[in-house]
Amino acid sequence: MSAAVIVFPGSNCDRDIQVALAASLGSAPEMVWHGEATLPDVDLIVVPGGFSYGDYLRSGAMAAHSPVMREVVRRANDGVPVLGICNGFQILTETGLLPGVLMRNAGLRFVCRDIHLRVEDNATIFTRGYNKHQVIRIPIAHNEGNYFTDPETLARLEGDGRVAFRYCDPSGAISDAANPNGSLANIAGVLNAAGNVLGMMPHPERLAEAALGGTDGRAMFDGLAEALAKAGAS
Amino acid sequence: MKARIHITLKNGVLDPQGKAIEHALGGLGFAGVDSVRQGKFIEMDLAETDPGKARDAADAMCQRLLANTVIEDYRIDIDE
Amino acid sequence: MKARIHITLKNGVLDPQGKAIEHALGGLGFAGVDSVRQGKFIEMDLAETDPGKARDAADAMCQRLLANTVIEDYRIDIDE
Amino acid sequence: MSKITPEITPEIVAEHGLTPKEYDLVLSIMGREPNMTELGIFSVMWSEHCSYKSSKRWLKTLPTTADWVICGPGENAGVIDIGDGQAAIFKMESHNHPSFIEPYQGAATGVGGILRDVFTMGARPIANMNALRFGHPDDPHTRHLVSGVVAGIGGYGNCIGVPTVGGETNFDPSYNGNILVNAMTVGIADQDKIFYSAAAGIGNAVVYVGSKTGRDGIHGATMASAEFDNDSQDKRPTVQVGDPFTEKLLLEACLELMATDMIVAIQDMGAAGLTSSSVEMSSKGGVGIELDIDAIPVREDAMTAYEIMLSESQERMLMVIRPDSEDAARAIFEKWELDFAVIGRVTDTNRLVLTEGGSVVADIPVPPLVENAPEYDRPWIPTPPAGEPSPIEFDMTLVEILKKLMASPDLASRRWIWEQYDHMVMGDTVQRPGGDAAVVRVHGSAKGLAITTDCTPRYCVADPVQGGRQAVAEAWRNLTAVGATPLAITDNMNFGNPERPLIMGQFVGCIEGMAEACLALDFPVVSGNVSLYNETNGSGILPTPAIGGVGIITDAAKSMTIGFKNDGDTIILIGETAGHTGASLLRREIGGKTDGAPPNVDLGAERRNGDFVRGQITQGAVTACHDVSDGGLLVAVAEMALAGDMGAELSTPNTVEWLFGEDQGRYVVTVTDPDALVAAARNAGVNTMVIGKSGGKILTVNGGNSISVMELRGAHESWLPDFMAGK
Ligand SMILES: Nc1ncnc2c1ncn2[C@@H]1O[C@H](COP(=O)(O)OP(=O)(O)O)[C@@H](O)[C@H]1O
Ligand SMILES: [Mg+2]
Repeated sequence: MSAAVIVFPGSNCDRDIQVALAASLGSAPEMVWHGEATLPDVDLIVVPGGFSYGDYLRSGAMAAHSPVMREVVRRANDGVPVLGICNGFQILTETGLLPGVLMRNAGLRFVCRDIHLRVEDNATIFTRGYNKHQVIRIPIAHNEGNYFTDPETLARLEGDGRVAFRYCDPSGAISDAANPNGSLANIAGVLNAAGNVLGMMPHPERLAEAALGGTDGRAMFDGLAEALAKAGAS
Repeated sequence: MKARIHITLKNGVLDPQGKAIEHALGGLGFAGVDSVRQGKFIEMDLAETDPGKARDAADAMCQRLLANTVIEDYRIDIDE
Repeated sequence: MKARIHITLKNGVLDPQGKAIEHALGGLGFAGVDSVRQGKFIEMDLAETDPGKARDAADAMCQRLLANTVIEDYRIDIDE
Repeated sequence: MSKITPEITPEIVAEHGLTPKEYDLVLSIMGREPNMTELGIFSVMWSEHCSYKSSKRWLKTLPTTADWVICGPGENAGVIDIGDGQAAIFKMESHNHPSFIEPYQGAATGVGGILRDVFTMGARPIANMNALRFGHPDDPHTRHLVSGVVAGIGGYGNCIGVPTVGGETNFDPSYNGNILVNAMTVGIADQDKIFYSAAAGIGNAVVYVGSKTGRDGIHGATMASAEFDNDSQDKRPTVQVGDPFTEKLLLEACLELMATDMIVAIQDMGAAGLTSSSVEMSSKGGVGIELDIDAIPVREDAMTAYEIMLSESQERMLMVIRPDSEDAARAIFEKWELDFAVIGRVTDTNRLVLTEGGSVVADIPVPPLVENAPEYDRPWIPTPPAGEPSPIEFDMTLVEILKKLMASPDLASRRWIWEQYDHMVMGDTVQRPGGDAAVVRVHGSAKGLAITTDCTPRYCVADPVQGGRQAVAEAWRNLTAVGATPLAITDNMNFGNPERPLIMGQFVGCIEGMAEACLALDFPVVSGNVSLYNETNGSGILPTPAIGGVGIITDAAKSMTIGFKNDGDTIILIGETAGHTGASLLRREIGGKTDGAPPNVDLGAERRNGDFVRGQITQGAVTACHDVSDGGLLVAVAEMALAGDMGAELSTPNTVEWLFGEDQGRYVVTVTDPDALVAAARNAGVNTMVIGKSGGKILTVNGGNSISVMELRGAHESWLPDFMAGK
């Protein structure tokens, strides 16, 4: 089982996700520089958080045009699992792999804190480590996490069960008060139609170890490791 | 020649910054201010000397990078 | 009436965004692009009906809130 | 500024901040009249900011050594041994004046600058801190300044991906026209991979890397050394704009190059840019440097040598590299898409020589430029002793007082601030903001660094010596409270106009108190920064010697936190309580006055109590720990209740003085076995008092008075967001 983490100029959660994945996969993912035109043959591709190109112009916009992203898109379309976290989510929307955009937080401020998420669907390779509607605690840290899309796309996402996570309160209730950034329908993460691409604003890699204050993120990577092992074995 | 590009949010797309500005202006005592929208304004020098080609180039830049056409419209002015 | 306000960085002030955009455009194969500068564009409706007064109000808004006059210049267009 | 103007008039000399006497010294060093470029170089090198001319004499009296100090003051940052062949490298620096003029960019570039000071020595930055002082909340500028400064610090630190893990924030009218923005960075390096700034190797290439040079912040260094007057807001000096993305690239490129053995010396371009970096490299190395002005990457047309040498454009570094390493070094910087230019050579002349178009445009002997820099023994008078504190009058219950204090500007929760900082990136933040000290793990190991910044300016103004002592002692106490062993400090000395004897006396007094505490606590100063002339229209700031402390903890995961943990744990107060209310928050917030002497800091008791508490934490005998500082005992207990979301029942002497006095050297701990702790304390000669038990959701004081944790939280959490929202 192998994974690759794409590193852009300005990525800064690349090492964090590398550490978290290594703990669950048993081996460290390969770090791939954005300028590469090819990708190693891996079972999972992660587009990490950070500020690729400083988030200048629009978060994710410039990174989406990096040479390696053409290859990421191709692999994603071939069914390779792709996980985009925070800036990675922004980049995946800019490439068109995921619908919608991440706009400036409604509060107009960067927000770094633990929030609660409701797992909307646990039948994906990314969320199989959770129960359906499980409430998990995971940090966010972003300035542009305000998910927006047009009504038709939203209806399609909802209809197809492609909303992976929603911001909720500790009891699991979806409310405006629990929405940290103004996201449409409290959306914190969405899947592509085939279910092999997930983008999410929260950072599961930041609470994947007890010493850092929580382990709710760990289940995602453990679940992924299991799913990929199974897929590899079959 | 110079290209001047305005990138604005499409109608119907919520503009949190515009809202915040409107609110802040109200707080400062400016009355009668409404529908504030904030966009981007990008200027650049182009080596191209043909206005038509310059516009086409700028248009391609907007399509590919400068604007996110899911939420944004753009307008290009070419200045000789 | 409508006020259209352009806010741009003063000459000589570093524009990291413009620099990065220029670089990215080069990477996308757009040649001959130079001096890219990014600014803001703000539109608003004003209840005021006198163009002179509308301009004065917009100017006050720029001074007090919209522009950071330490590093930015602004231009106001009033549209009737 | 035009090209080389031959005529240097007294006005031009004065504009450059040089006194006639200082200019005479320039003439004698040069043996001729300097040209404009040379004058500019003297001017910035001899500014207060770069030369420390008023403070040097006193800074020398600070203790700077210990077995674990690898490099004390004098380099870009201080270096201490943290075991396993690793070093912690850290420093604090001010960006006060620029932040007042343009809060976002001023604060952002302050963060960028201090990060460079740390990574220029070979360290990967692992944590940022910030010590902020703003004017009175009612001052019309305060909200705008808080908003801009916090956004700027976050904007830079978040983007570059170094967690901002803590800091401190005060509000006081004395800062209305002079806010303080002190930023601190801590980094980690291998001890055998530390880089210094002394140039060496005659003929070696001098290399410029990073961003291009523009006309940013020219005269920034002299601006930071001049008093403000009402015109300054209109003068609008060229402000530097930060580019954190480029800094991130510069950081990665430098660390990549540092992993090779190509670098001989490296120095960031901070205040006074190319001038101070090249002078420093040449002076430290005892060599000369020759620079070709035409080779320097510039961003604007027609820049003069004067402008290029004085520019404070950000995100730049100067290096001397080994022969034959140019191509390999260039390849690294090109990969990171940064400018890389060989701009000169190391020479054996001990002179800084600039050439432009093939001819020499400046030629200055470096040793006298550095060594003969003016140094002043400014007249000073001690602050007169504060009298007996007057009685305070109030008509409030204990709990009402507590609630009011918890919602007061200096005690209210800073969540609004730290939530704008990414405090978790890099995946090693074990204790986030909100506790006594942040704890950040050393990546790949179990050990952690504890980091804090502290200063109580209202004590410093009432009694500078006591205040200086207290600032150091409080930093030491905060590190101790998380279970760390305090190792060393950096400081940022923020004061008013040193040409006024009373202000100079504050400086001298604070240094004296700091030195005593550093010595008594084995807590040496390894780096620091001085910011003087923080005055507007003749009224100075409170003396503010901000202390940044660093300590080490063997197992970061076992660091102690302040929140109550268990129903029924016993709460024990450690240390002596006399009920001292002089210069206290109680006096200011409830009594409406600021008189009286600050509490005495008994350094012997401080050490004894702290060593005892740390020992108990290390043994696992303690379930929560918090030091007692601003607001006294009841505030400390309330903070523990909020952090643990758990109430307590207290039984103590029932006076306001006892509950809100600010006697020093105290901690509150909770334990499951009180007898054991009390016995151990007795053996150690440490005073203890059992004061209650934790549990429930209500804080009850001596039977009658109680308040729910929820109500306390409301008061504590709402002040800052409400203030910022204009409520
Ligand atoms: N208050 C102080 N206490 C101890 N050392 C100081 C103090 N102020 C400055 N220093 C030391 O003097 C040197 C020069 O400081 P500074 O000019 O601020 O550094 P830089 O050139 O990196 O900005 C540094 O090594 C710094 O640590
Ligand atoms: Mg330095």
